[in-house]
Amino acid sequence: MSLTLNIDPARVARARELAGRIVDQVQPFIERHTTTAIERAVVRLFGVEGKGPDEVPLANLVVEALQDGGGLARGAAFWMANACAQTGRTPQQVAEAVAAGDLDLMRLPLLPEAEIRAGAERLARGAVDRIRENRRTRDALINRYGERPAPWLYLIVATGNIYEDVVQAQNAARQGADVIAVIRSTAQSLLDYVPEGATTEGFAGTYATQENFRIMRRALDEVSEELGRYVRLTNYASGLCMPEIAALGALERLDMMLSDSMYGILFRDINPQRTLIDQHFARMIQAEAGIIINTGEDNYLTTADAYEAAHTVLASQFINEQFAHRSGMPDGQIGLGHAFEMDPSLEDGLLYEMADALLSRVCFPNAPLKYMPPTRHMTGDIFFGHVMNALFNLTSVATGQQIHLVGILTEAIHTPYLHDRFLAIENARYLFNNARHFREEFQIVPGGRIERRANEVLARTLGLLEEIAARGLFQAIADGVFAGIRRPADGGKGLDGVLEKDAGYLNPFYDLCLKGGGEA
Amino acid sequence: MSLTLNIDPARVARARELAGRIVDQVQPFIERHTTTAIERAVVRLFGVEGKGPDEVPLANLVVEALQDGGGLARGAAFWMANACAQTGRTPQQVAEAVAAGDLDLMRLPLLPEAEIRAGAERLARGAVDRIRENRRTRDALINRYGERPAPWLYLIVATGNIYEDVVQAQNAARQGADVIAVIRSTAQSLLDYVPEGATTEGFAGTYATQENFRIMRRALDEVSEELGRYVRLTNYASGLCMPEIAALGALERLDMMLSDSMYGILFRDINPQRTLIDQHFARMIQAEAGIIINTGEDNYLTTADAYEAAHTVLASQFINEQFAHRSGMPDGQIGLGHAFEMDPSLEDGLLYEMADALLSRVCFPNAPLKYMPPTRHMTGDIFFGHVMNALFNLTSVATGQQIHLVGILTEAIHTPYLHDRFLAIENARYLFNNARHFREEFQIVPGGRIERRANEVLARTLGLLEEIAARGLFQAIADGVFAGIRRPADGGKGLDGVLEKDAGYLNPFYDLCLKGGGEA
Amino acid sequence: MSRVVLPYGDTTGDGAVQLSFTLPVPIGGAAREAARQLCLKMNLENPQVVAMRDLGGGYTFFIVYARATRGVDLDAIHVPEVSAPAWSMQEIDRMVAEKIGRPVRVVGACTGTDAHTVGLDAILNMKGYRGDYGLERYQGFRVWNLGSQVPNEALVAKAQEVEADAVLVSQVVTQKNVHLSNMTGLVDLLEAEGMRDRVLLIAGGPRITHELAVELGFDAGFGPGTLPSQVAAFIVQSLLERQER
Amino acid sequence: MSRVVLPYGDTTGDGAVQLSFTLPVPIGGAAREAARQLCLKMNLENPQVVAMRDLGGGYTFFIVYARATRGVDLDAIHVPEVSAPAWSMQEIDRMVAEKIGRPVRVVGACTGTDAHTVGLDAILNMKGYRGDYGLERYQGFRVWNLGSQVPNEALVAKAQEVEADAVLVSQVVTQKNVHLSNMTGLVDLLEAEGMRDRVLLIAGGPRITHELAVELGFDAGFGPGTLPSQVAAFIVQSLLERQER
Ligand code: B12
Ligand code: B12
Ligand SMILES: Cc1ncc(COP(=O)(O)O)c(C=O)c1O
Ligand SMILES: Cc1ncc(COP(=O)(O)O)c(C=O)c1O
Repeated sequence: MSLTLNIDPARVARARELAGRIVDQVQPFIERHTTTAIERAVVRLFGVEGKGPDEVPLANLVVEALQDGGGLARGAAFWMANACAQTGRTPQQVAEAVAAGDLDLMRLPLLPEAEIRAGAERLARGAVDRIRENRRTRDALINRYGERPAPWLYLIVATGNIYEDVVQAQNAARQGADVIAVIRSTAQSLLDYVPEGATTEGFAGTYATQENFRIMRRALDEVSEELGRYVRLTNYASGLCMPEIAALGALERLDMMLSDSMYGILFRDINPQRTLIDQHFARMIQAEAGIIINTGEDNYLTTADAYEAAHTVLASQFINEQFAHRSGMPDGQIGLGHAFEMDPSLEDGLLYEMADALLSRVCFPNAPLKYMPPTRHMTGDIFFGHVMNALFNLTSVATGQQIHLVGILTEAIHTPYLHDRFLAIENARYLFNNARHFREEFQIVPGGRIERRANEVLARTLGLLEEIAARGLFQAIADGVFAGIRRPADGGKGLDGVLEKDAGYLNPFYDLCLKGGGEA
Repeated sequence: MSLTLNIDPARVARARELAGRIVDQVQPFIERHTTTAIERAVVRLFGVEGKGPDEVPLANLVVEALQDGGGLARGAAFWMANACAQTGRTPQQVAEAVAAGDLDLMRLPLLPEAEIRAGAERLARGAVDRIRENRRTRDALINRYGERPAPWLYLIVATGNIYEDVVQAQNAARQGADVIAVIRSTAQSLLDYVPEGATTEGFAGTYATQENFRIMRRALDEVSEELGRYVRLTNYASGLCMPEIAALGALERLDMMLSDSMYGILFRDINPQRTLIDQHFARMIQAEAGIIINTGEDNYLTTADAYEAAHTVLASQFINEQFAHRSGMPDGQIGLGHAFEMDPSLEDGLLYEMADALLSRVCFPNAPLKYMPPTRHMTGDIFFGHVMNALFNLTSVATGQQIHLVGILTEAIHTPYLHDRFLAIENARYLFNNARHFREEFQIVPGGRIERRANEVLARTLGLLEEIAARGLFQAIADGVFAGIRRPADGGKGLDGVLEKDAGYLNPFYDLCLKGGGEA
Repeated sequence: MSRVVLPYGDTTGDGAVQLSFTLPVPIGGAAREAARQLCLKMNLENPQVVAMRDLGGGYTFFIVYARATRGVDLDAIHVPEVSAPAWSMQEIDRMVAEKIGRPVRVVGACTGTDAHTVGLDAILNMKGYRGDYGLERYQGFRVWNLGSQVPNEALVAKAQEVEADAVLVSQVVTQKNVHLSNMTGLVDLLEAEGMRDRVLLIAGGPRITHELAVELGFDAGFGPGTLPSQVAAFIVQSLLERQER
Repeated sequence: MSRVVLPYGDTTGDGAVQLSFTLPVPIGGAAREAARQLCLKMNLENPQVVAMRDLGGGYTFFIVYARATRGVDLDAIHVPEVSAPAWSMQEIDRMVAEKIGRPVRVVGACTGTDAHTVGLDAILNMKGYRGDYGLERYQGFRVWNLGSQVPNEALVAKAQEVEADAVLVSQVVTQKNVHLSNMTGLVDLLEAEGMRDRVLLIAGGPRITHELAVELGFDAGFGPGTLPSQVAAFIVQSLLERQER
């Protein structure tokens, strides 16, 4: 038996149904469109890597050329497949030729459509095979070492230099980390390209690049072997390059990715249409790769009040789940985010945190929930902060969370120092072990504060979902329903990268991944 | 409703019955004897204060004179009452004359016994009146300010200098302390006299003296007024002077006292006979004064393993309760001690701590339990220690403890600095508030780890009590049943202060306090 | 005169200080000694290594208690402090109505790549902070809150457009001192545009002190815990002073 | 050669140090500046007061992060370390039987008013410490554990009486440096009795280091985490060395 809430399943079902309706309202719009980022992702999946003149990545050069030439609405796959077939070159060679100005994709004669389609599918299958191979490698390693017990200790590194990151990450793993997140350089989500190569200079984080992914994956595989347990790697996909970074993560065997349009819309002012279209493709690739996505609902509570706004988190989780399902993602990969962010001066705050955490658990029984530590109410008082983190750790193990972002006592001061991480892990491990079977030993008093709180949050969630279903998601976002931030559907960054698909649009990945193209 | 354990009341009753039997076996021995410390207490209660030649307290000089003269077995009250009546002087003047060598109490002619008894009773009544007046003052102040909610925050000060102690104590009160304990100078329990006057030099604590009690009482009354809440004062009575210090505490309105023979026997090697006799008188005075006593079972767990030895704590609590009852003390004043001392690396340690704490709660529903923080497993790692204290704080509020000795992160390093106390109080207040109604919101799963643990500890307690009842308490102590420390009945310090009462022994306090002499 | 103070543990003058740090030295006696010597180089006396933890990879974490020996002379300390009168919203609004005669115009932004709007919003949004209303709620203020990630150029353009009386900048991210370059960049730009004297320039954020802000060429800086009314009072007071000149 | 190291936060050489302390100064801007200046006097750079808490009564608590500037030269560090071979109980017992030919006699006590017996018991009692058996369990040792609060005189008398090879002293309470006077007092007494050269004198406790013990005239000192077998090995090794001389 384990700690649970007495919640009417019919109300949970109703919430899910409403979220489904909300997503179905925008899904046709999403599927009618593509974006520059999706097309670049296709190019990258075809194996294109590296930079052209002026440090611009080849993927960008190819897609810009198509966009300028007005051909992008047919899909980059269409032109690339044609070019490869016509020239007998690899996609990489084709891209390099485009970059050098030696080749104009749209000037080449076109093969019959069926041949182009077949060629594109062959190229795509190569990528999908590599992605599936990564997945098998991961499964084999986890099989060999054994899976880690939940909650998984998720630790961040953020030195800005991939090589320092490796030192910090390997040491964090030795200290007990189950998951390493490499924090990205500030505002990378605003870049409309993915930098190339190994990087050593970033602000408050390290650029997400294919080479950096590779370096860190290798380092973690090494330390996994040393420790005899599989250390997971995660990075951020959200932002203007979500599909591209998702593709790189799939190619380089990342295990998890922060991947959520809502985060980009609200906190980075990315255009809502753009990023929702991007997200559909990104999650599809992640689904294929067995990558667990992490959503960003926790961030709402850094801006809005955690006690008041809990229902916005839950509503958003329901919506995010539906979006993920539309990308073919199973529950086991949907790491919905939530957070321990109530004001520490709140009477019975611990009980309410438990109520909220249990409620997410009950509503999404098969999702590997991602639980975020106190950040907003952390101050420079590292002693007090360390105790807040202890209660967070307790709540996590007591309510059965899966992915546990380890709270760090210096949260309000700097990105973690080596020993900050050590102290934080020690705190979490102490609680997880010292309260290991809390879940099995306690029951919640029926009709008490915890149950009442959970039911109230669920009621407000239902109300909110009804409202969004009535207004439409784009309007709700424009009205500031989430985190109190208003984002109109035609505002923000990246709208210029959205385009309606042509009738002859070609993107073989949709067929391979979504339509029965799953694991053979 | 509140968190509780499913424990068979018959087994608890059985434990109590066994403890009663154990105590009844030694009680006649106790009542047949008196000690130099008890007689000095009588002298002090009669109002004698101050020092004679060679810095020796007047109380000691008087009692030594009687002991040397062979008259102590009749009781100091007998000689003092006779002398006062014969000379028309106050007890203070009589004592001063004895000290000066001007008066030999045993050379004075004796009044008829009835007159002496009446005179002694008059003197004693003066003391009892003052003690009762103190009690009324305390009640009135608490009434005025309102009682503090449990758990009470109990904080120590330990500068060695009473005037620095005042600064620390008042600041601790301002920071939230409900109870201030002035730690005694190391090994004062081994002194066979109570020092006099205000003191400014002590090792790791400040001497317990009547004047220091007064100074601190005044300081706390002051800050109580400033804060609008009654701040309790506590000090240590245990040791060779237990009855004397108890008397001084009663006279100077201390609110609590650490007062436990078992502590002195085990940790200070004080002779078991001596201190059990002393304790009977001391607790009687404390009962009269409305002073809550604190017992020292927590200390067992600093030496023996807390998981293994929990039953020795519980057994000792049952015995200590019976001893207190024999001194006329009601449950509401019996602050039985226990502690949160399990190895932090123990899986499910938090659950076992909760089990033990609840078990004490269930066995002694009306006792103001005193709960001690982790000390033994505290190290110089103040960050980890601060988290251990958080779990202790949680357990305390979750299991309804009354007197909460606030754990300090620097426990393994030094007696607390000003800010150590601040951080510790903040930790405790956070937990108490943030988990305020934990008790009402959770139930324990029947038949689970917590319940099984509690039942097992109770079973072992019953076994141990059976064994002690069979062997006798003195033998059990000699055999090292408690904390693994062996103390033979005729070993240790202070046996030379024990003497059998004469048939004509006079000590009016027994009558006034124990035999229906309660509050008029 | 001089009033020299030392840290206080439990006895006046005891100098008690706690430190923690990591050294790139494998755990052991030499590591302990290295930690001790490091403290001696900080002019600390009697350093006691109370904890030593192995971080792996040849790094060791230390917790040390020691005694500071060199005190600070309080009389030699002169900190520039923001002189914001303790006026209420009502008082401020009345003062603006009576003495300025038009609403005060303020433009605020999180500049550079900083996306931490919570602090700026605490000052500007209706709702305010800890029960103290934000500037939008004042009758005497008109507020343009540009939000996050605003380039200095865009901020200056907006200030010019609305003829702002005050420009409010929030800077939360301080890594690699990015806030310093953002802030001095803004001052340079305002000067280049010849606007520096026409606007009050105010910064805020968790690592901003008045002293730092003034040093970088701002008129004032506000740190953690700032209430909107303090900022409003400072602005109105400064404008009134300028009027009088 | 010299290998100078600085504290490490997240970049080699960053010098990152955390401090906390209380100043007898009321909370405010001047207090913050006083805290900063105090850190400058410790040769720290860029001190950042990240927390400032009011303790009442005119005291303020600070948490500061700063950069140490003066590194420590690892090559200049020479710590005397106890050279205790890593022998097992069996090996030690065999060695005593073969090379000493009689049980080693040790007397142990917590001296002065120290009543903290747990540490000494960890070394002497059968049970031992962390799975390592105590000296009583060894065939090659005879142990007299005098327990707590033993005056130096009583300890010396016992050592004389049983012709002890080694005297073991535990000191846990260090307030007002009471351990130092207890320890030097014992050395003086042993010397006065002409016994100092005939016994191995060993100290232990949470604040005891080998260096300190040697400085005070002991043969060895053992700190936190000591295992009984280390002490046994040290004793036997030292006795064998003495035999050889
Ligand atoms: C909430 C938060 C976020 C939210 C922001 C949401 C939002 N809408 O603002 C999100 C999740 C988006 C976020 C993202 C990031 N964050 Co952030 N975040 C925080 C957090 C948890 C709280 C900040 C906060 O809201 N404080 C509450 C407000 C009220 O306090 P305040 O800002 O100090 O404001 C007060 C005063 O300073 C003053 N004030 C502030 N501004 C102004 C302006 C004026 C004119 C005036 C007069 C006064 C004033 O008045 C306010 C009220 O009193 C802090 C950690 C912490 N606990 O401090 C990290 C923190 C600030 N973030 C940090 C980082 C590194 C990031 C990222 C860059 C991480 C990454 N690499 O991805 C990203 C990117 C964001 C970016 N580029 O700016 C670091 C900064 C490190 C440093 N010192 O440089 C911190 C300290 C966390 C850490 N330890 O790493 N973050
Ligand atoms: C348990 C304990 C007690 C128990 C002792 C029970 C007992 N039978 O020993 C009781 C409750 C009686 C007690 C009382 C007091 N205590 Co006390 N106590 C502690 C506590 C919690 C744990 C100490 C311990 O057992 N550690 C575990 C052992 C295994 O570790 P260890 O001693 O370091 O031993 C290891 C090594 O050092 C070494 N070692 C130790 N001795 C020896 C000897 C030799 C020869 C060798 C080779 C090795 C060796 O080997 C051991 C195994 O590795 C500490 C706080 C803490 N967490 O450290 C306070 C502490 C030691 N106590 C303290 C104080 C002040 C007192 C009192 C004086 C308080 C008072 N004024 O009333 C009293 C009086 C006692 C006295 N006069 O000595 C202070 C000392 C402050 C200081 N630095 O001076 C401490 C630090 C708590 C505090 N913060 O105030 N205490
Ligand atoms: C879902 C999600 N994506 C991305 C990010 C970070 O993105 P950025 O690079 O914009 O800081 C976060 C930060 O918390 C997040 O929660
Ligand atoms: C019941 C009791 N009495 C007395 C003391 C302290 O006495 P001493 O002065 O001997 O250190 C303690 C210490 O914990 C105690 O628990």
